[in-house]
Amino acid sequence: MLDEVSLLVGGKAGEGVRSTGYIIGRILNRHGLNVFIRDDYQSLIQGGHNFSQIRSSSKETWSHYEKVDLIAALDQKTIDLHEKELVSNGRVLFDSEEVKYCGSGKALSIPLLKMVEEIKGLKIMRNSALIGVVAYLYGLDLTKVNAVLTKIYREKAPKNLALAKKGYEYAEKNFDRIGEIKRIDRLPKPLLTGNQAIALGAVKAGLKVYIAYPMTPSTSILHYLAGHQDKLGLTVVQPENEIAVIIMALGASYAGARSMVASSGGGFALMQEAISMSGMTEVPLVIVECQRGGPSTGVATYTSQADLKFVVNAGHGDFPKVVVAPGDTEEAFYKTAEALNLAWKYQIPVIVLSDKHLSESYKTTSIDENNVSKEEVKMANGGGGYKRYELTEDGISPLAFPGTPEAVIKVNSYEHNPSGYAIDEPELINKMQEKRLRKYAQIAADLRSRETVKIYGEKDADNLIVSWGSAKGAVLEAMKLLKRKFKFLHVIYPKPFPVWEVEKHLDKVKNVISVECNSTGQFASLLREETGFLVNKKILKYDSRPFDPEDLANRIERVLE
Amino acid sequence: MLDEVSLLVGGKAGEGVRSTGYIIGRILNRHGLNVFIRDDYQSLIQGGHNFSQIRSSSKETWSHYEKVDLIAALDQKTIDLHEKELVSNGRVLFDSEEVKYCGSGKALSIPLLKMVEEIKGLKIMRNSALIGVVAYLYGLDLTKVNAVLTKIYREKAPKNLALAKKGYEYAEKNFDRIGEIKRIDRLPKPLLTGNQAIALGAVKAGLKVYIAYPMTPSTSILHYLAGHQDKLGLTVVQPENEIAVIIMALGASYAGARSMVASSGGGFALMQEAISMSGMTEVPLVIVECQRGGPSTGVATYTSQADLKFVVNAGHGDFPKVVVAPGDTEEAFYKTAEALNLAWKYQIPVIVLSDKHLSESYKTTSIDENNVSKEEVKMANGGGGYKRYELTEDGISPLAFPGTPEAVIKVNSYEHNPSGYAIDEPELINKMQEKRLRKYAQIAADLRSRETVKIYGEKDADNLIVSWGSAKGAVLEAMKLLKRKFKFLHVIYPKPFPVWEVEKHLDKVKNVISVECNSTGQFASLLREETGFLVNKKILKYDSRPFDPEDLANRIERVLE
Amino acid sequence: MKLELDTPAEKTWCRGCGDFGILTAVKRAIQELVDSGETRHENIVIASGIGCHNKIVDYINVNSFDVLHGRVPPIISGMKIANPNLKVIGFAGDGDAYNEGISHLVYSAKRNIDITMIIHDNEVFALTTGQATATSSLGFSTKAMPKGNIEVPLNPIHLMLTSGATFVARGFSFDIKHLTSLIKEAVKHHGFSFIDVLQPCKTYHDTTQFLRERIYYLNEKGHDTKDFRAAWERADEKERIPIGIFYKIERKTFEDQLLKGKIPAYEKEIPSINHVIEEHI
Amino acid sequence: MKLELDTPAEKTWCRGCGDFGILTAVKRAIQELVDSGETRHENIVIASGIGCHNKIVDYINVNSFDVLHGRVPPIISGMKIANPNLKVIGFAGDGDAYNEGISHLVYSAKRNIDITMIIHDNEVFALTTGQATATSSLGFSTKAMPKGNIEVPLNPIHLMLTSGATFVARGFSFDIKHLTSLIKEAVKHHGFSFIDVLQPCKTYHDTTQFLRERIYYLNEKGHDTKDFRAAWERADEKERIPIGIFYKIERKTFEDQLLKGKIPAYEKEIPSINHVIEEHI
Ligand SMILES: Cc1ncc(C[n+]2csc(CCOP(=O)(O)OP(=O)(O)O)c2C)c(N)n1
Ligand SMILES: Cc1ncc(C[n+]2csc(CCOP(=O)(O)OP(=O)(O)O)c2C)c(N)n1
Ligand code: SF4
Ligand code: SF4
Ligand SMILES: [Mg+2]
Ligand SMILES: [Mg+2]
Repeated sequence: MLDEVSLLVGGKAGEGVRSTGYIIGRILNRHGLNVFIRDDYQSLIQGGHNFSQIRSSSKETWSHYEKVDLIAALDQKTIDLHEKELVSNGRVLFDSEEVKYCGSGKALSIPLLKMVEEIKGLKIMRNSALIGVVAYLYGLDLTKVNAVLTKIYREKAPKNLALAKKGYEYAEKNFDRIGEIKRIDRLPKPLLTGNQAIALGAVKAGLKVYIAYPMTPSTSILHYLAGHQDKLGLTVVQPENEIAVIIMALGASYAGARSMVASSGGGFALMQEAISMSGMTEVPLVIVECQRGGPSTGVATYTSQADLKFVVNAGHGDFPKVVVAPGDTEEAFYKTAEALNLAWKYQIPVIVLSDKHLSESYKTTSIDENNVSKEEVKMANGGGGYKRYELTEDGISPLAFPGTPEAVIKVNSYEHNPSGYAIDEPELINKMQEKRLRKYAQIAADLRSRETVKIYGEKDADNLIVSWGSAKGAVLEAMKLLKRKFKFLHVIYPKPFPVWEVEKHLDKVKNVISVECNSTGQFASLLREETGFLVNKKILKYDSRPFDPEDLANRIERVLE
Repeated sequence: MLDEVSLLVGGKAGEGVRSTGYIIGRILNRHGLNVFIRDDYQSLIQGGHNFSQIRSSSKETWSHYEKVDLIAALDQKTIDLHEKELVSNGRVLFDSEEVKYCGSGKALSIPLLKMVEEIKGLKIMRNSALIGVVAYLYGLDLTKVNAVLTKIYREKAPKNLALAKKGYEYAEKNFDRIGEIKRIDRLPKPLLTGNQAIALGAVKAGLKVYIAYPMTPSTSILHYLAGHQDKLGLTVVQPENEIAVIIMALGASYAGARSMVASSGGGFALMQEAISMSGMTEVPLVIVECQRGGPSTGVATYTSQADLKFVVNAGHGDFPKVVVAPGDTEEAFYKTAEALNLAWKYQIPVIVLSDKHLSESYKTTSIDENNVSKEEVKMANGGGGYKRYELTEDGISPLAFPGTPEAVIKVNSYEHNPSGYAIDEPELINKMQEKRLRKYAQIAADLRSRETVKIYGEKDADNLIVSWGSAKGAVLEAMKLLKRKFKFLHVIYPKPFPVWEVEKHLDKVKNVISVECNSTGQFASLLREETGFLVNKKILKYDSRPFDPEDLANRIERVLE
Repeated sequence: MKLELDTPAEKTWCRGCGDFGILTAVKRAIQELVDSGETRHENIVIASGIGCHNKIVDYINVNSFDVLHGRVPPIISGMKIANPNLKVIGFAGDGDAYNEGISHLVYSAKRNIDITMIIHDNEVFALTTGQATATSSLGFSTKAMPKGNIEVPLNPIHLMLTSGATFVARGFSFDIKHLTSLIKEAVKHHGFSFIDVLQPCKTYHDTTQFLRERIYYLNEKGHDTKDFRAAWERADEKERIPIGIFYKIERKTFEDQLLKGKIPAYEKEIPSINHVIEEHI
Repeated sequence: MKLELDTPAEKTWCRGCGDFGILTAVKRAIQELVDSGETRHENIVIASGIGCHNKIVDYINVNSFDVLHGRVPPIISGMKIANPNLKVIGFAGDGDAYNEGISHLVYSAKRNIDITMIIHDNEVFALTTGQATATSSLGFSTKAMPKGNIEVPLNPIHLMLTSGATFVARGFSFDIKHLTSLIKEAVKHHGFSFIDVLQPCKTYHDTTQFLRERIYYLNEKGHDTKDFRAAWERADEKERIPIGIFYKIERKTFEDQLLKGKIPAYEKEIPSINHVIEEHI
């Protein structure tokens, strides 16, 4: 019985690598197992080298592993590049007609193309035969393979089913099983990417208008929401550029529809002026920022956590904003919903900070739509004498939307009086500035009853790991590999920074180790800004790849030496 | 003998208030005195209420004072609004035909309009008569008045001279002098705004191309450099928007001309994507950010220091940048020159952070053009085999410009190899990221030999004031008024933060008081981020007005109680 | 019913500024549009960019959004998408609309989204004390270009015709009666409507006299507003300056096609996502 | 002399992509321009936006700047202003030039700055896996708009004519000979030159066959390239698709007027500021 499996599917862009990996993941998921898939691809459409790293286990799968027990190679490059990642008794599965292998692993050569020819299929269909082989190797049920293929290929399913069967039978005849994965008895959970979870979370908090301009790795939110717009009651718009995106969204918010936008660093950079305006005008908005390798155009299809301080300090001037950085798909769902609720409750911009690794990796995810709701906001009752920026004790002025009889809703990017007219007078400026900033206290109080950090590991460990965002997955996996005891503090809200939670963990330990994917230790620097605490043991990764749990475990060991 | 004078000229926009204030300042300056002028005006072209606060002394004048000994009122509003600022035995000078005054101050009523009629002048010329009166009141030389008016009005001077004389003589006949200002015997220094000093400093470090889109309070750099383009050997361009501005400037830098751009918070916000690109492509640029009241459109013609953290964290991703925030006109000159030199030496974006108060206030300034130079940069020798991003020990790759025979200069916003071709490979990404970040160490080392902070006051004082940017002026004046002893640490470089200088001052004192013009204490927060030090005594001002020294002194007293 | 359209805000435009004329015309048009039942007071939203023109939002007692420099078209487009029942009218300067925000203007026309854009075209960045804009003429000298503007001016009518605008007009800020009727027509037009208002800036570019001498009414002369080429050519005229509707056609609007009758701002129900989650199992 | 224009960078375009044709044409044009003495190898700078098209800068061994999405016109304009001796050629996608960066394109034309813009117009955002751009046709269905595009496509030739471009052409990426000569003409043109290259995207919008069947040579048919209206009308054609030069006139360039012979990049002298400081005393 296998406790867990880790495999890699590789080939050229355009050869269906990603969907093959995804289908294998779905099949594993259908067996009640947990699955994590990381896709690695370049900024090109055909050629290059793509691969999917799939990990599955009966236990929670927080991350891919670089080490794999099976490589399924659609091309030679896959073997050349990844052989080093094979475990000692690992296997290499490949199309006998296109690839050669004579390394130390066990070679599983299969005539995939011939199988395709036999049924007069297209070359791309060989992936289904390969899937059949993989299913056999891990002792998976062919009926579940068929179910997934049918769901995905619909009218094109029959040929793919036939090929899966061929692959399965060929493997049965020629190979030994790698082993059978230990199954668990439970209904399968959805296998979601972070971006899908973000999209669905937003919907459950009342999203009605989604506006975006394509930019990797945020584009899949656009595709997903556009593809589901009818089912989810949404209006989706793709305007001329990112500035139009965010301004249109603010127009929609002003007019009474909950709206959201997304981009990556470069597009988010173009939205700065409008974010400051959202703060000043108190028109709510959720902005999703999916980080990629940077700076600038950077490494467009790879990951990074290097926009943290840019995002936390987004927009000129002082105004309240919130930044939430989910660490996994589940949090992506719940925290995006929370982001919308906070934005509308406090009439502020809220940024959901993700990255390629979270946004595009798949993970078996627990989602209960009943656990989220569109929370109440302070609405004006009746329109007469309405003042958009009424001075209130909590800083929150009742909302009203155009169309409300007798209410005249005047919103102003210039400093304004409670009615929304432009002003220059120092006393009023003070009042309005203070009114807006009073909302911070409300938000902080509100957040105290929400989950702003998560604690994992041993409560009384001497060593504390601090991290944020998608680095969480590798940290949790690394902890399984480490002999020493660790406590792990995962901060979900970079802003307002939950000092009330964080500070109580910092001085009780001997070592504090920060883990993040950037080259300057931005989270460690934020931690110091907010708590004064200086992290000396920083583990940084900035090659645009996420952490591998084993490598991370080694680095953690090393910093403690 | 008067040690110093403080007066206010007020009237409607369009009535020449600012130039009257400026001319009075120039006349005082011509007497060898120091002068500081703050202009207060709104975002409108005619009407409203403008005023200039002029302070002059034989000693250094670091700031205007709210309290004045003379109000020169061109309209009634000036008196109504400012009477409260008059010292106990102050005087109020006004046009007898337009204004009434019967307050506690001494009323000096003058028939300005009648004087204008007598010489068949334009109404706006009455300001010259008023200037004549002011000259008499402070015992200034009419010849110097005439010299200034002649220089400014050229062919229009005669009528203005006549009016100045009328005013002077009328005053001589009807009023007592307020007193005679103590003169000093030295050649007059230039009376410059921060923006003029920025412009001139840039020129002395080799500025050849200036590109900008108008935005208060940065526009005067554009006007000044455009007005002097021939004298200063400059090319000045005003493109379609701020994004074009910064990208064009980067194109000019790439092609071999030192370039600079400027804007205020909103326009600077639009430049974020390009700033990150400057970091990635290593194409140098100086960006001047003149802060104004914010957030968003904010309080367009007033001041603030609330963009600090936005600027320090400008641009997505990790890349080296420098932020320098001059505290007065003299520093504006020298530090802007330094900014250009740093940008080109290290091939990075350098931001000069100013604000309305520094950019538009006039101050008698010591400038010696021989103290600045265009510093040497590492240029490639010969073109063959040129690699734009050659990996070097110090992280600086030799520069070359297009047009160099045999050199092929490839610049890339995507991550790249040493030759400038796009790459995705993790090892190379690491190398390039590290190469760029190595420049930080060089910059920090370089800055150790430059002035990154200034220390004022008593070396061994128990109380330390920390501040930055234009707040410096009020702090220095306030220190004169305070009985306790203070040491004052003025930080000129927000990034890289000069911890090596700052840290040695922090723990030797009993109290640390921060002073800045924003509502969240951004500098105090930066200080904590960089040093871990928590400032408990923050003095913040966020009504978009700069500090008044007396008020600040009171507040300093109060926080120490 | 006489609407209360005045506000407590003090008017800070220069004496003689063309913006006053636009303000009067807009208020009259709003009154008449409400009177005629075309819309209701609470369903009108105006927006402005940044510049002298932007003060207009403070002077009219209706819903308003004073947005960023250049961003008027997207802000009102967003409103229209969220709630197509709103009548949204944008005011922008020439600098605002043709310099900083030209991309949005072009795209709004291309989309034929049912918004109205009224441009206070004084051929100058006025509020920033007079620099050349897209429409400034060659040689126009300013503090930022003391040697005079070296760019040929943009022809806004041509730009809008090219971009696909379905209602393209020109007004004159001192012909209030005519402008009022243009604004009414523009707002009633189902699709993207655009009025370039020739607006003398007393302080930085006083064209009052120049314009008064040259202006004539395009639509009195038998101009066919469906004729693209005629519209183009009329917009080329320089000796005499036509005001009125250059072009007006019907084309499907963006929001009709996008929303198909839906009103996002009114949709309060939160859909279950279970059927979508099913797809991921 | 045969220039070494190839580079070590591996080509990662899809098989059959129109970008290959553009690459070949550009390299040939560069060779011929250098051969003819029009410019020198080291004085050529190419730049690109972000998209599939942008890889072209990696495939040609000349000075290059891979700038941000949409920002090709200002980056090469800045170069031209700093050093008018450079021949600057910009490559941009349709998404790049007509969506994100349309403002810059319009202004470069308006200014008549002597730069060349070559648009890889595949009517799709290709690199981001296929969304509708400005030039996508009505109904074009994508993952971001599964119900099809609801915006009428922009006509780039019309846009450039309206904006004041002095050289407006259309090429076809698979007619390399013709495209080479267009590029040469464009680069030689003293002023803003623009070529919209019809570029089939094999993967997301394969128009190869469609175009091959419809294309004809505009300039073989006696088209007067000085005739604005003829250019406009030819650009309206849809049944058959003309390629060639639509419009070409002479007009003073921006940099000639701005620089008057000066070359900022070569000016090494630092002026004394004492005479300016004098003004402030
Ligand atoms: C992003 C940005 N850039 C620049 C400015 C500065 N600014 C304010 S008003 C203005 C000019 C407005 O000109 P126009 O739109 O023609 O309006 P007018 O003042 O002539 O009515 C500018 C450039 C700004 N507010 N925001
Ligand atoms: C500011 C910004 N927004 C979005 C993107 C994402 N992006 C990269 S390529 C691309 C589309 C390019 O389309 P096009 O210019 O037509 O080029 P093609 O790929 O078709 O050659 C986009 C939107 C980006 N890089 N920068
Ligand atoms: S400056 Fe010009 S546009 Fe502005 S208010 Fe005065 S006259 Fe009107
Ligand atoms: S996706 Fe289209 S444009 Fe991009 S390389 Fe492939 S064929 Fe060419
Ligand atoms: Mg204007
Ligand atoms: Mg394209």
